Amino acid sequence: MGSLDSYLPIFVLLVFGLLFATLSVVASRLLAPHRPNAAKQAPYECGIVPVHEPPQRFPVRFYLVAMIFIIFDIEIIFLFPWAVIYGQLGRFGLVEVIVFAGAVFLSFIYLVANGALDWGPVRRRASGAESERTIESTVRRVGSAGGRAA
Amino acid sequence: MNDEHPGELRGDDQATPDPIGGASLRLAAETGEGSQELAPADETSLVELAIEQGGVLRLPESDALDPDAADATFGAGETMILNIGPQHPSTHGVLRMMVELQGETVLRSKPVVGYLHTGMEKTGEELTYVQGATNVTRMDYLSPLHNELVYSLAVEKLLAVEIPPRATWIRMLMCELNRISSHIMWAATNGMDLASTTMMIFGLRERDLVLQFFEKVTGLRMNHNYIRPGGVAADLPDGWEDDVAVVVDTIGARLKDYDELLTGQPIFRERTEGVGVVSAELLLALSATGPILRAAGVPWDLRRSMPYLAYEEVDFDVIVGTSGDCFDRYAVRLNEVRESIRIVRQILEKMPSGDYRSEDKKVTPPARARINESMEALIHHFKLFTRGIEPPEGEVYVAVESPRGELGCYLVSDGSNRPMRMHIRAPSFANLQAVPAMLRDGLIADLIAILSSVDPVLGDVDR
Amino acid sequence: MAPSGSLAGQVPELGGVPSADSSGDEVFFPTRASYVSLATALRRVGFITCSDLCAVDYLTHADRPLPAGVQPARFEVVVNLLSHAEARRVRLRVMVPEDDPVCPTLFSVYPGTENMEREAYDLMGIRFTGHPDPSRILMPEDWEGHPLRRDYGVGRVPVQFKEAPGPR
Amino acid sequence: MPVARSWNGLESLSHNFLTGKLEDFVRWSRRSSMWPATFGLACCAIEVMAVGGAEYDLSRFGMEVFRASPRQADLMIVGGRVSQKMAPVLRQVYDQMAEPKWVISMGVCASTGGMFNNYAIVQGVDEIVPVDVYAPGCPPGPNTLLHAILTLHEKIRTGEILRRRERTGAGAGVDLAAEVPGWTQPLATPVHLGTPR
Repeated sequence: MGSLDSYLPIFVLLVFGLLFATLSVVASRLLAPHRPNAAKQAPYECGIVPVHEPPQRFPVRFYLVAMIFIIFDIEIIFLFPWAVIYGQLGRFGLVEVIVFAGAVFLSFIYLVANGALDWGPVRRRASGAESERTIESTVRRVGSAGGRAA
Repeated sequence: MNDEHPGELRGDDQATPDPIGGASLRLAAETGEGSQELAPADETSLVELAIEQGGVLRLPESDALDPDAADATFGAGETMILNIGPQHPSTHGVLRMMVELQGETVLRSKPVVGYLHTGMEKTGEELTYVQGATNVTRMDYLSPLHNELVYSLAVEKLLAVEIPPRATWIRMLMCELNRISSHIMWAATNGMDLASTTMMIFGLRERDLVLQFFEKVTGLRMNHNYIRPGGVAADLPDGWEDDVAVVVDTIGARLKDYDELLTGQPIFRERTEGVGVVSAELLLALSATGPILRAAGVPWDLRRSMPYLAYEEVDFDVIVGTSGDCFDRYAVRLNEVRESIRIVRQILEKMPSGDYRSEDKKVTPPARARINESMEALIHHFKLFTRGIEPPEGEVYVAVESPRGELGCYLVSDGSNRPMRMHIRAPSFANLQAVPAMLRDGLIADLIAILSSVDPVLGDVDR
Repeated sequence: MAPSGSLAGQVPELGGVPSADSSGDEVFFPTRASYVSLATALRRVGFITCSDLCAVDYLTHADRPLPAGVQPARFEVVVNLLSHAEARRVRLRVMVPEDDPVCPTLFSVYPGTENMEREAYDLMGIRFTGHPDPSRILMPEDWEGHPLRRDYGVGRVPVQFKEAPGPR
Repeated sequence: MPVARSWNGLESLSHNFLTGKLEDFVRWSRRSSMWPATFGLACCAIEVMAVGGAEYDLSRFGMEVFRASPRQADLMIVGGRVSQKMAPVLRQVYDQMAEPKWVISMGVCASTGGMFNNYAIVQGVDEIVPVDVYAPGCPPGPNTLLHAILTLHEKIRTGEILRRRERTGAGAGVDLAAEVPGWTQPLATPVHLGTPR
């Protein structure tokens, strides 16, 4: 039984979670007025009743970004079990996680190099290069002495 | 009015039963604007397609628009027509931008306006000249004093009446303070649009200083009806110099806070640098005026080029941008606040004494106290507030530099006590035409930054 | 600032056009036929911006002061051109008769007049031939009539204290 | 999906001591965290922003955030003149707001059409949506608007607003004529100002 009570806090957390979820759903179902009407179920488009139906197919770029997120998400999940016992692993654990992180970082560099992360059309930089423009440097003043510029 | 596609529900051949039911059919008809909307690409004419894609203009040759420059084969994949509609946090009022998107890239856009049309030009024909300022002041609600100024100058030009110097200088003082409060309100909403709520809180705090001074002088925070034909409604309260000095010093000091908050911030720079670049030639062709024209490099400011009131006697700089993108418009407006502060300081020293409105009995009512003394004053007072002013026949166009650009008033008088036609040339109405051009192959996020940098006030656009 | 040399010298097309001086501004009265070519000529001389275009209804004030050679008509399209170089304004007033409220569009010369012409059509009912998007701009799509015309009622709702007549 | 039977939530429960306390708690929570929908139209919208700023600070009353989407908003402050073209849009946004919802008609233009008695302006937003509190002024100063908001809060906390809706049927989406047989909307009695009856 000894090993069981170490799971007690998780169990209590689970109960509280379920309790809170059901309580709020039931309370809102019971107390809040529920008056569905056609407009409420229609999609909200800034006050305009939608006439054009949204397209079914979306550009692939959105899918690419989702994939990139998943790569790094899984990387974090693998770190959790490592984090629990990294004390006993000692130096071997440290080297191993650095190698693992390095491999994932390599894919990150590949992604950035291929421009997966810069989104949309290339930014039309103004004439100056990556100039550190400030409020003063980007304007010129036509004083009254300047009279009517041609 | 073509009615090929009245607002029936186009997607009625969907497989699933129509979730929003018959009621929405009627509603769709009411919120749909038919030919004013962005029609699908194959139903729009080539020239209109070119306009919506950013007005492909080749100016040197006489034909301003080259229809076949519009690439009609765009949007190969599934595109989405979206409403950045009337009720939207960042459209600065009730502007409805219809955009056609491919992913997040905007292919073409079209502003649909009219959601705040108040028929003010019709009401203007119904009110006498004395009442006209109350109607006009509600058009551009961020700078009401400029509307009153342009209306009063037009009436005075019709009447060919001279107003005393103190009235002219008071008008200049109030209009410059109004320019400061309008630009600060713009900086606040521009910051809020680009996700800096601190800028909103800063901006509203400073703007309230100016509004409290307006309330002290004119009695109201907005829609003052303070500048009237013939001068101003009331003299400045005594001790106004220190109030103005406090307002101007505080705002002058706090401009550095805005600068530190926004200019150095990489997010703000990424969202504004190189976004919405547009050439000065295109803006001139689209009749755009004001800060967005000056940001594109054209040093055109009516206060300097066609001076009115007493702008020749004050020294100030016209701020001109270099690259014409959103960052330049931000820089031009913040520097213009500093210039307006400089003007206000000079007005503090040079404010003449004397009458605050003209003594011509036909134009301005006599002082309140004299009414119960002299019968003649009572008659004038009564005639003015019932019959009003009767200018000679004629038509006149006057323009002033409002914070958004050239604000003009075209008055036609037929000799009666009501204007025959009162048309206000709204700067935002013309500036809004430049948005599709600025949006050429931009993103949805750029649309928000560009709309905010053009600073349209929808009361001004729809009148 | 006195205009630098009268315009007629620089712009040959202005020769025959009747002109007037209304409180300091130069006003020309081209006919509907010569209106666009005159605007193009003015643009070549330096009037690169059309700052304003609006329509006026002279139903109740037909006998207004007009220079010789201009027959008064009910509608007028008033165009304000602006020259940045000379800081000068010129106004063109084009007569548009009541029975045929049509006027050629200025869009090919000044693209900025696109919305202004749509507003003139929407509120006054003057159709602009050759306009790329001849639809309403301010009023709802299904609105009948053109509100700014003098014979269109204000649409005032009779108020309890000030019984103002007027169509609902 | 068939439209479910309309359920009036709190009001449908039979009232006793237990539900009484529960009602007070629910009403208190509704009043204390009411999120306004940004429905700024014209000049009054600028005053609504000023009230949201630091000087008059609407968030002292639990209205911290201006929600752009009607789904997450409880209160619609109609700030400005409502044009004929905007009326269906206003009704659509109002319908899409989640229950319970309230409306403050801010300024004389929204309340009665104000100085614009002409073809373009809807003479009073109560022709389109049921209004709970009218804020006078053109534009109402921030203090007037705060007073209007606090009046609404008070009416909600005391539950007086629900009683009024049941009587006059001007409630949000409560179609009394359909639910109570034989009930008709009482005509607004003409008000004689100035002449003491």
